[in-house]
Amino acid sequence: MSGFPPLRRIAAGLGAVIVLGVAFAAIFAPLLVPHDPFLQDLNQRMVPPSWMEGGMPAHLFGTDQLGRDYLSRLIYGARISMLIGVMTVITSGLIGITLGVLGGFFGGRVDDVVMFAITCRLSIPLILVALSVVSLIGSSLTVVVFTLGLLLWDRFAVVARTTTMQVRTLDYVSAAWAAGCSRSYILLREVLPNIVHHLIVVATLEMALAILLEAALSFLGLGVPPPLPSWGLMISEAKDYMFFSPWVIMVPGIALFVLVLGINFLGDGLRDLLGATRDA
Amino acid sequence: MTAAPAIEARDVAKIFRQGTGMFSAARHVRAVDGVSFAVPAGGCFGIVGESGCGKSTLARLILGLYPATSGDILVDGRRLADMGRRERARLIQPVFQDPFSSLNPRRRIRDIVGLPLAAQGVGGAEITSRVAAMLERVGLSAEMAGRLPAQLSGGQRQRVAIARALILRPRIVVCDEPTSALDVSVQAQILNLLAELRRDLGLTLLFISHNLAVVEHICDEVAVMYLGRVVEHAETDALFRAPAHPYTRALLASVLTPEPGRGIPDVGLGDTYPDPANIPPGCRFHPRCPIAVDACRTQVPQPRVLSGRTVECLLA
Amino acid sequence: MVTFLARRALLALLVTLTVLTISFALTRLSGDLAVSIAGPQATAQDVEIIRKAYGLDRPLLAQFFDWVGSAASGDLGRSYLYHEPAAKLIRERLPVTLTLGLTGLCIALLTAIPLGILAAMREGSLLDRAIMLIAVIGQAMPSFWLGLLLIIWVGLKLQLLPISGVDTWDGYILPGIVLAFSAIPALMRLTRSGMVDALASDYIRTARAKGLSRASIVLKHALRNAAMPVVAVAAVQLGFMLSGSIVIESVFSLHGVGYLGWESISKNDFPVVQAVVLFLAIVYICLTLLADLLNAVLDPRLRAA
Amino acid sequence: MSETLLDVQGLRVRFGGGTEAVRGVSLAVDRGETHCLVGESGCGKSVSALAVMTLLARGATRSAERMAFAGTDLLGLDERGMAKLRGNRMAMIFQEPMTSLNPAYTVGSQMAEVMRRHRGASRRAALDRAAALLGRVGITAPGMRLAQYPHQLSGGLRQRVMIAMALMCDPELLIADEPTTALDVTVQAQILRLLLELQRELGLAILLITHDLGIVARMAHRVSVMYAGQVVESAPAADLFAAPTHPYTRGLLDCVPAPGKVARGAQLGSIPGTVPRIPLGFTGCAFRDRCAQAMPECSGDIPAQTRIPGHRYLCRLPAGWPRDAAA
Repeated sequence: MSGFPPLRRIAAGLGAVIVLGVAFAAIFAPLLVPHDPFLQDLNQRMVPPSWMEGGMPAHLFGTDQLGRDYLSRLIYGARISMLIGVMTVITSGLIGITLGVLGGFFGGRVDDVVMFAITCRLSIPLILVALSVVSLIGSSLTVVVFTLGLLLWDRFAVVARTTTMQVRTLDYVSAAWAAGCSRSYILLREVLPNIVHHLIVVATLEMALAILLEAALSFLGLGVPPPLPSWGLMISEAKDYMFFSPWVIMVPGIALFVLVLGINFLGDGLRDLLGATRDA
Repeated sequence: MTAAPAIEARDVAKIFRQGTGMFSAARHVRAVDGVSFAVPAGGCFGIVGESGCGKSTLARLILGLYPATSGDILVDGRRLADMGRRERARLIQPVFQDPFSSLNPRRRIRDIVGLPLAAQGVGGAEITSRVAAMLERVGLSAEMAGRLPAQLSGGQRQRVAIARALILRPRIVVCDEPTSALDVSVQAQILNLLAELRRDLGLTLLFISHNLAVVEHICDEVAVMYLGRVVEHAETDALFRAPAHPYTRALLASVLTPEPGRGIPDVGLGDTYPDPANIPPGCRFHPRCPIAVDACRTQVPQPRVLSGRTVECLLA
Repeated sequence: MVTFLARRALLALLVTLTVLTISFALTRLSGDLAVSIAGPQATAQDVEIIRKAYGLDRPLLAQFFDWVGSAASGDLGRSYLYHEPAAKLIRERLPVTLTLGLTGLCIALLTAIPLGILAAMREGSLLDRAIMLIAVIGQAMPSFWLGLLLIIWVGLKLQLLPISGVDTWDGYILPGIVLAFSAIPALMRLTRSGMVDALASDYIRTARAKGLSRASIVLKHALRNAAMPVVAVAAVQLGFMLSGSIVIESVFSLHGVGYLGWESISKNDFPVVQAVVLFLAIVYICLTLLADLLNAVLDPRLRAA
Repeated sequence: MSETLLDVQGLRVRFGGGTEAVRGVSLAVDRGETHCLVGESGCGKSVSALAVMTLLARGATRSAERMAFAGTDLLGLDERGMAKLRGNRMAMIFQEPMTSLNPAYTVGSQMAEVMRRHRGASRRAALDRAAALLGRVGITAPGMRLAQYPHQLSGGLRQRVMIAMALMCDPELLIADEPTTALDVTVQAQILRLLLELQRELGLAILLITHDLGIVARMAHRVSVMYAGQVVESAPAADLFAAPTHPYTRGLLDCVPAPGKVARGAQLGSIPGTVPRIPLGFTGCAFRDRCAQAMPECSGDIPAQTRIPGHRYLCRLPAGWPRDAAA
């Protein structure tokens, strides 16, 4: 093997830097923000970013239609995106991996049920159902997290199921049965460690998807409720002004794009590093 | 001969339902179809046959990896099905064919070889010392213990698999094609090691292979399987000297010894191939048999004892 | 083959029933539906009247079986808002969504498959990496944001294409591109990995050993085998596109089925929400069935089952 | 001596990352003879064959002092020129009959396309020829088989189809890369017997690659034994088995359990250790770490010696070194 192609290594490193940077901003948001992200200043509405004409040094990325500092809102928005991403992956990972591993490991009727659950889940129109749930229960961060978590487990389940099925038939698992190991020992120590690298890659994909979906829900007005500064909501609130000041949608849009790109780069890097396959 | 045989199979059958589940058609595959034999303690029993004859399924049945559909497997006169997993593990251990898939790629050699001990609840320090001793016994240096399987060659991996099989000091080792994935030079090393260990530890070996030359070299008794049944069973010398079943004869004729100028023999089988999902009526070998008569198409041959051997053929 | 189809159809029916149950349960999540419908200004009497009028005072199970029964006969309920059958509303909006979805799929396939083949043939080259970079970027692009950007730059600044309204065919181009963008990465990666696997396979070596031309090796022998997973995923992607059109339709103010769903959700028009969910689920189920059929045509091994 | 059909001198194949899989292999195949290339996995025998056919995977580079087929210089041919020869005058069959046929097309269409490509034959004529050849390789009901897909055939039948397909354009040379390794022993015997018959009938030259010395003994006119990318011994089959000279060849022959040769339970001869990885710039004998006869000089240049005309080996030892010394 000629080692890892350098270009991909750079991309993976870049991805790691982006994700860690956003995570840092999310954790230490209160210490980093120059202004209160919720403080309205109606005298200073729609101030453009400081490098543009009419910009102010105090507001690096300008202010929004209510005069709130855009950079501060962006940093607090990172909290929401990261929180959504991480929590959704944990919830959906727990559901999907449990179902997939059980179906793949036990086969037979158990697997039939798991396959049926996956098929049903895939048949449900994702965004529409998420929107309905949020609209019916009432929009809050918790509701969005759990709605996405309860909907996005399908890929975890599919990948966990197929990889478990492959590993289950290998001779080292047979040897462990013959060695007198218990079922749970075999599942946890022989099977799971040999599929976990595939699942880590799925986790990055799902994290990116969850972040994009939250943004889309918030954009449609049924995600995170205002005045919380979700990036999707920022784009939605700003879109009436975008024809005259395009930067109002550029700033949060680029933030969203760069974060998701970073996660994808990181995922591709992990895939190469861990030797997982892409399409499962 | 008052002691019970080390392993005894009584009319063992295994039927797989392929494509079970509610959304696809089921198909019944009779992988093992009424097999009986007994292996005395300390013996080496060979099972030969071609792909699809059920020999690997039989190995897995004897290891307790599958439940038998019918029939009994007895170890030391006790039913395998009545034993707990720990007790079974102390009596029987496997060596599988593919040294690449038979070792967990994410665990160190120490943990792989020590796994049967850990499953018995043996403590860490004792595992370490017993693993080290066992690695040495199979011809590996103690420093191998810290390595991962990927750092070992095929022959070394198979030695690790043998060490794992022997660490509990089992009475019986089931070897399922233990050398067919190896090069000939390494195959000879492993066969020599198995023969030596068998002698020193008084093991009973069940040796499954498609390679007749290997079986002839290592086994005392041989059973020939065809489509899930034992069609001929005899002591090795008798079987190789005068095979009685036409299938055994074809198998023996197919062995290509390195003797130049002998040419390739005509084994006399046609171009039909056995399919365990579709077993022919009558004698299951008749579509390929060079000497089949009309009766073979309808009449199922019963096992017959003939001069120290058991044969299932109407014409034998 | 016949039993295979029958079993698939049975599965589809079971899935439909489950989705039916879920979409019914969904609308009862909020607690009192009558209160939601009546709105905040309504008095207790109003709510009571509404409850009677819509049959919400009957046991839940009875309501459910009523709904399933009428759904089975094609009656998906009446809109509270438009006072028209939900099925009629969907039928009216369907052409918009269908045109959009098919435009998106065509753009996606015409981009993804050639690029995927090209990347596979030059595996590891700079071209391959550039193409895969497009896939990663496409995956990271929030579709509503891309839509807004295209509206600003292509629609407004360059004035090349109309930005909203469906009067003419070119009104579908921008939303079609945005929709395609969401499907291109998956299709492209799949085409590439399928082609890479196929090109490395033993039968391609056989084809080369037979002295066949390069075109025949790539297009006849490799593509045919690489196409099977792509077909399956293309159908699934079309399903996702139809339900994903909700975002794009709202960005481009296209009054399709997705827009109808969004409108009904924000205005508590539950029969329509139920109907749209069910409709999209059935479309998806039909598409996967179709993909299975297509794959059986492409892969002789599946025909025997 | 009959005419040399394939003549390869000093063939080298290098993979990216600096490993050399084939290190100066020379071999010649005469018209109508079977030349067996024998060795253990990783010795470079398959790579040599693929290099001759110009079928190496991307990332492999090939060089040779000379490579000629029936007087045509193969080194000078471009891909298009090579494609004209492949499947036409030189054909190849592979180890894995299960995966070597395209699962998406019928047997008939895959066979016919060879003749349509090289001879411009009509579909009808190509299918007729395919049916005739299927009959020739011992397949009953060839007409039915033509319309079947590969997954409907067993391994043995598929390998017969592969052979028939290789014969579509009456090739002069057939390269068979472990053609029976994936098959059952009875089927192996049938396939090898078929190859012998076809050779006698059609005057085919066969380059047969195998790891099985039994097959070599029964099939070969001439044998080349490969180890770590080199031909360490090459001789007429009878002479090689009568007087194996390279320590590796002798060790290999001792390893093979043959009924009646070694007493049951007695030790088989074996070669210690495993095949080494050969780094670039390696000199000396690659077998020296496993060889009981190794001397310090074995790390220097190794002379190619001749035992009798036509029997060459790559070792310092004299031709008649005593066998018992190995113990």
